Amino acid sequence: MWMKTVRTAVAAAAMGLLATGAMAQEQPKPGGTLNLIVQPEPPTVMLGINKLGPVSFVGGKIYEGLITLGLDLKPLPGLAKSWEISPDGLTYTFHLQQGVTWHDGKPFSADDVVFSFSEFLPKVFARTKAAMDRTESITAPDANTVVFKLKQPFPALMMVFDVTGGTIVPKHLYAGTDYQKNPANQTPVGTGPFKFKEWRKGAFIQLVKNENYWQKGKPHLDNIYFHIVPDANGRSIAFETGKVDVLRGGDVENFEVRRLGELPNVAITEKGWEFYDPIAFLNINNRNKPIDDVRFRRALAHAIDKNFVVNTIFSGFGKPVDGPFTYITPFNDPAVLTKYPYDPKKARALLDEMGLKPDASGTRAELRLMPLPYGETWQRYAEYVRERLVDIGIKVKMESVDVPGWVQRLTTGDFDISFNFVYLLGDPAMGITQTYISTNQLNRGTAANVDGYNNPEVDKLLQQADTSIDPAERKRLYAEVQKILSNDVPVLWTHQMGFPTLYRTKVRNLITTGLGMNETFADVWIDRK
Amino acid sequence: MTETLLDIRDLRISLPAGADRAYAVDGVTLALRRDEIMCIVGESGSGKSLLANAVMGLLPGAVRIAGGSIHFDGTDLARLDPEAYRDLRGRRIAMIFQEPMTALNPIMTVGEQIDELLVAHGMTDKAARKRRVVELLAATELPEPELLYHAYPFRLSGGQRQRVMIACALALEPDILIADEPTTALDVTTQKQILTLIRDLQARRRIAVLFITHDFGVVAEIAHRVAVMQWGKVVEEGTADAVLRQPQHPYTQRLVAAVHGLSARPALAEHAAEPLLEVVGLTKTFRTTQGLFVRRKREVHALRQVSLTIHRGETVGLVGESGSGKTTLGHAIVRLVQTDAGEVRFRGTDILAQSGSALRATRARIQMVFQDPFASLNPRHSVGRILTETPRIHGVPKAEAEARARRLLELVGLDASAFGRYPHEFSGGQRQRIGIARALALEPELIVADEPVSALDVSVQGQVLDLLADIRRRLGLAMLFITHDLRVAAQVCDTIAVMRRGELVEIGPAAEVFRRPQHEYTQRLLASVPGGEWADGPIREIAGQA
Amino acid sequence: MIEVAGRLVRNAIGLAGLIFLALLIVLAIAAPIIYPGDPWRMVGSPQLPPLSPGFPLGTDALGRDVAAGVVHGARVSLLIGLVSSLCAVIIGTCLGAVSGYFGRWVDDLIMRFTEFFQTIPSFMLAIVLVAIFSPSIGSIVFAIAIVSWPPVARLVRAEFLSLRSRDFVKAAVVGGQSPLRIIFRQILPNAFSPIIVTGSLMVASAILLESALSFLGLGDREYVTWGFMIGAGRTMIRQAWWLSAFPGIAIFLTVLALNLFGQGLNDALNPRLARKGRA
Amino acid sequence: MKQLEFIAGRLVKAVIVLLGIVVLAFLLIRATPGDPAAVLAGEAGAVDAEFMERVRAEFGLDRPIAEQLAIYVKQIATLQFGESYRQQRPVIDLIAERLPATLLLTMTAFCIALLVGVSLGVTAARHVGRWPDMAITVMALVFFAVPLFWIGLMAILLFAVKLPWLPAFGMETVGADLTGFGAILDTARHLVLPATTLGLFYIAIYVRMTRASVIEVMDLDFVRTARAKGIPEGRIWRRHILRNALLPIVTLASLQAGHLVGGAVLTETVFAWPGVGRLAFDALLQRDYNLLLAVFIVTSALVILFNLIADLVYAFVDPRIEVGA
Repeated sequence: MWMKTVRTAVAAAAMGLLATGAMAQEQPKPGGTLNLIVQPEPPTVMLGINKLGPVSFVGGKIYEGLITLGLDLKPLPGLAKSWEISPDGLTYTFHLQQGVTWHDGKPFSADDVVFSFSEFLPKVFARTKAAMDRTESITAPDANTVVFKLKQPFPALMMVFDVTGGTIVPKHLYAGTDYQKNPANQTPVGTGPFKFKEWRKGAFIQLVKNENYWQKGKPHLDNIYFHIVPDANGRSIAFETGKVDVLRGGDVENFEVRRLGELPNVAITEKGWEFYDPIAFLNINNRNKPIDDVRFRRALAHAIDKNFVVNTIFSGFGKPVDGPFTYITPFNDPAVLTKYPYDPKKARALLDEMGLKPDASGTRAELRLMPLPYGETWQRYAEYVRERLVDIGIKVKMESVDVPGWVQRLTTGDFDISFNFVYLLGDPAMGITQTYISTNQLNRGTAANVDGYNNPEVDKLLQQADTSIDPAERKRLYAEVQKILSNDVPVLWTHQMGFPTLYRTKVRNLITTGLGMNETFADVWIDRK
Repeated sequence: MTETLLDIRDLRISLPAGADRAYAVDGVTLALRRDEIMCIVGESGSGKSLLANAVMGLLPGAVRIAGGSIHFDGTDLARLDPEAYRDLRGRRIAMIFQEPMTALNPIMTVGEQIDELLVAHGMTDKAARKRRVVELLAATELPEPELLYHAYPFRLSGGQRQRVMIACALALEPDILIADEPTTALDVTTQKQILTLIRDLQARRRIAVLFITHDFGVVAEIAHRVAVMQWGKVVEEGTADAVLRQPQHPYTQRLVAAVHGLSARPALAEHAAEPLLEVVGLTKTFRTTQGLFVRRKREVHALRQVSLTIHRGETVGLVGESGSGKTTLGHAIVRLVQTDAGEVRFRGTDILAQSGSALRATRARIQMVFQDPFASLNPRHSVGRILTETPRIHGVPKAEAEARARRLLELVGLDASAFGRYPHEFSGGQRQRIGIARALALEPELIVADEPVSALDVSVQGQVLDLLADIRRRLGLAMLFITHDLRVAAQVCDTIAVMRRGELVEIGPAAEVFRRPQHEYTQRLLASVPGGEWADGPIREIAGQA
Repeated sequence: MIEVAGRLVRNAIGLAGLIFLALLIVLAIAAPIIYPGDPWRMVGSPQLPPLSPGFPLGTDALGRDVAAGVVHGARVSLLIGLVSSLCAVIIGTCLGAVSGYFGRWVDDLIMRFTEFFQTIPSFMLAIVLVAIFSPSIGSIVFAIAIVSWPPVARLVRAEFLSLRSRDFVKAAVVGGQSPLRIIFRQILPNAFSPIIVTGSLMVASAILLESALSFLGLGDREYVTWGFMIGAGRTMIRQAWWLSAFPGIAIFLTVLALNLFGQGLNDALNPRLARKGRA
Repeated sequence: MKQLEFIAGRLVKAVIVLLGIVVLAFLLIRATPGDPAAVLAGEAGAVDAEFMERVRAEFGLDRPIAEQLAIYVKQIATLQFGESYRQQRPVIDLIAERLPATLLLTMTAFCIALLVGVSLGVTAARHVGRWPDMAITVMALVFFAVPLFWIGLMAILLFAVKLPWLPAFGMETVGADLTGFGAILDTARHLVLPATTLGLFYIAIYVRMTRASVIEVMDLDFVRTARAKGIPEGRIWRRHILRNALLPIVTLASLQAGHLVGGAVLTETVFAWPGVGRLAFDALLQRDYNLLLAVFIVTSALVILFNLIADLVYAFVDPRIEVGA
């Protein structure tokens, strides 16, 4: 079943490439309005102070980072036109674009970059703070150069210079103020190709072309509207009736993507998530009995059919995985993994071996199951898992929660089984370590090691790998981590997630980098006949 | 002179299927002539109101004319088209109703309601209409007609509203006025005024009046001719004199006999000298907050320093008009209302201070009989339960309570089979008997009877009053008998106490009070009793013996 | 009572409601026999349309039998409707009775309290209550009861205000009966008919309210309810209309039947009004 | 003068009820599981203890609940509703942005429901027991029995997708930049589906109430009096029956108008209508206490306001209520 899906995906990707090739010859047509949907409505579009998905989506057009990341995760120029990393991995030097101005007309300089990384971002964003804690100094030797000096090597550092982790904010508006409460947040001022125009709360956000954008001749679009449509059906109708031109992954349920994808002049792509690289797994609380027994965890792994999950529940978007890495990261090494194919018999045998025999009603153990409150697909997923667990004799009590309830219970360890997906963020040091290292457990967010997995050997390997500058060495160390983790099953990995983007083919150059829809859209244009 | 305005021939009005009889009005033939007042007399269910409504063409949906004819001034009303009939109503035939409180639209001013009648019948000149309305209000002796024009009905008393209704009815000088029990809901002094007004207006304008009533006193007061109806048929018809003084039909005779004169009967039994209940300086003021907008306090002095003694075996009649405080006094004695000051001594003990078991014991000694036989019995309880529940609470064993209940049923003249039945299976009079039996179930010494016969038809009234008298004699009970009807009071009471606006204005032996009323108000009350002269006259005595 | 039943039977519309409800209750009770086992089980291929062999109402995205869901859903939906209405009626009756019987400051106090619950936007209150206690059958029943009782309290109070001045109540007081006895043995039985009518209509509203909560994702995921089925199926309305259509029809018919029954009951309990209606 | 006194009295009462609601809502909302600091931190990308501490301190969430309540009540007393945790803006601004949309939607629905419901109810009552009565009663029942969101979905599918006559969602054609009459027409087109959907349920209610009320008044004595006076049927209906029968409906309706404001969550969700109901629901999902509380208080205040209007309307049309006399 999923082979077919893969073929479809490959075909789609090939067509996409061809299209890109063809378009390269096409002359972009200026003007036009792009209609998008932002879901859910963001609390703000000042990307500096809030890193929520929808904020990055909208704010990514207003603000810029020093770099962006290609589909292959190679850094590409942004506000920095070039950069050097010293051989010891301790000094990062960025050379900035020239002639850049802020939307309010003030000139952009290295001071803004230093302010952003040394003062602004560490205050508001934990991920950047953690990275900047590794620096010894951030300096601007001249108006167009910024130098980061590290205390010890950290090869993942480049991954915080994208627009989300490394939003460059105007120093002249924020220096010495309360960032969260600064009134300038209501009228964001960035360097990006689009300027903030209007936000009708609950209805839409409008951005307009920045005439003074530093890339001459760009952007091509005059307007971007982000419509706010809280109901999934409404969103799919909006696309169907042509109200909007693009649906981001997650805007509509996957099964709707399949249907909408078959409309004329509509294309689906799964590209544009390479940097975020989402992986789905089931959190299982290793602290609780009987989950603390590895045999039990393995039995759970055998009980769930990943192919069914991907093909039926997620409508064929995504790819089953057997370990903590996805097929996107270069450190992935499927060969070392212990695999747990779908096999209820084996699962029951493992439970028998543990001494968990079925009682009169066929129950061996009882667990609480907390669904991820992110829509119907996840709900079906929870129902599926519950049904599978009941099948192997584990009674399941479904405990529904809303998002804050889920966050609270997950981050305080008040669960047996729950669902989750996390972003791997381009480098294991960013996206893997946090989930498996024993020092990052409760009250550290949902991507932390909430399961309470504790293996000193893994801790040591992760720390070594994160700070090593030798790619081969890192690959070896991470392979070792994968081997141990897949043996210990601290969580139940199911699949690398696919977030398909639906768009009308008249929209050109929509997804060109690993940041996908969060890109600046300076190159996007609409083909009008 | 004797032109026949309304000619009803062999009229039949059918009731919907499932009613207690097929025809509400069954072959009635009547003629109403100009310049006369004709009374149609009958008890409830006699069909007299439907007859009136049939003339107006206002029968309720399911009720239809099944036969016969009604001719008005030579026109067959049945053949009239609806629009012509409508124009006839109000212009040539007018009608007033029993309940003045509900007969006026609450959200239109008095003036508007008369005015719209004028408009409906083609009077277009606005100023003329206004003049006419004011004139009419003045003609019905309403005060300050100019101001009244803009008043809403709720500001008017019952009597005033009835006057407005009459003004309305007479607005276009109709040929016929139909009055359906127009004074039944009014106090006796007001009734007198309204009757006088109708009589005067009739005489002055020489119209025909069809006056429907159940009260022979009223008949005596106003009628030129009388038709007596029973079960949908006219059983007797004649001049007022003839019917009142020489009733021919047994039914008429029975009704006439039931109307007692005001001369009190001689005291039934000597009551003991020792007081059973002493009311001393009892005072009660109701304070209500009124008005949605300004919560303004209004005080009603229901009882002002009322003192009264009831001896063992004595029946004290408490009379007065509505709002005089008589019911409040009754309720105070059985402790249904809290009083502000004063004492109620029962056998020398102030029962107002009692509570708990002492109060319970007293409650058993003083019981009450209520006015409305439909509301006073719990519709969900069987008669047996109604009669045994209270004794059981007071500790009477089940078997004994039941035995007692059966004895009581016999005592009040009901079949023992009533025990297992429910209140709705009984008639009004029978229910009142059950109510009396309930009061007796605790073997009380004093009964407070609050208008116990007011809701009953005249003929049934007599039976219940006889029962009460009988029980009183057999059980030696004392009774506080509250009534607005002086005739009823004259029939049963040893002592009469007259109340007005919370004050006891006169008290004395019944015969004394009726013969030589001392207080001006008592005199006025007595003078207002309709048909007084006739009822006390010698000829009625003969009729009574018939 | 027999008379009332007789009148109800003669009232064709009310009878239709009654018969439907009776069938529904039988179906709900017999659910484990008709569709044994867990209705959550995946028994067929995903998204079979209605009238597929073995699946008269089709299957859902995971291959679960829609018919089994509708039948099992009847149990829970009816249970939630009945229990929450019962709770609301009990709360409302007690408060309304005490308020109407004692009057004065007790009445004032209780009525302020009632006003208070009537002032807070009730649907939002229900949502917050369910969120507080996290969605479960218990919290949903509780929330529905809490937002539903005030009208009952007002109704019962009004009934008591009019009944307490009836002479039979005075007779009971004069007979020395205690207030509690008078409230529950004398007055309440006479106020039963409007309470029962309101209650039967409230069951309908409760079922709708539960479905609305489920629609917003605040249902108990342990059990299949109609509201849940609609909420879950509505996103697939373009792929598989039957997922939300059948439970929708089930709610519609049940609420309709409850209303018809309530109206029939009303006519049967108030023959005066019914006759008026026919006249 | 006395009207002022009355209004002052009612306001005092309203303030007491509101105060109670503030306390109750505060405690209820604080009782919901889920830490707003954790939600905010989660949203901000990654969580660290310091960030959460700062958020808690900023909004006073680190103090004892009683103290928080006291502070909040004190704030409310000076009409300070505080700031939204999530949006970092005064909640009163957020509500002010959304309230007009909700009022437009609910009041339109309310007017549709009242107009249609009352006319149908009167028609049913005039033909009581005959086929128009049956038809209207059954129709009202159907409206009452179908879940609102279900009708909404069906209406969108039918009128916006299959027959693309009307816009499916939102309040305006975004980007059309219409002005004047065009803008009004555009909003009106967007309003049709949601307002009708929301109105249907209430139509059912008003049909029932009106029918019962008219049937009751039809049999009252003063109607008989009017007939006896020879007043034409048309006028009897207009001046006597309808005016008396609609009095309680109008007041009851204005009470409900207040509740509609808080009850439009579902409609706003289905039709992406940028209103307060949805704002409140989102605030709950984000544990934005200040915002949710403020919505509760504002909507409750609206209900009280509508009650007051209802009283005034009643007093205006019913002379029995003594206006200050």
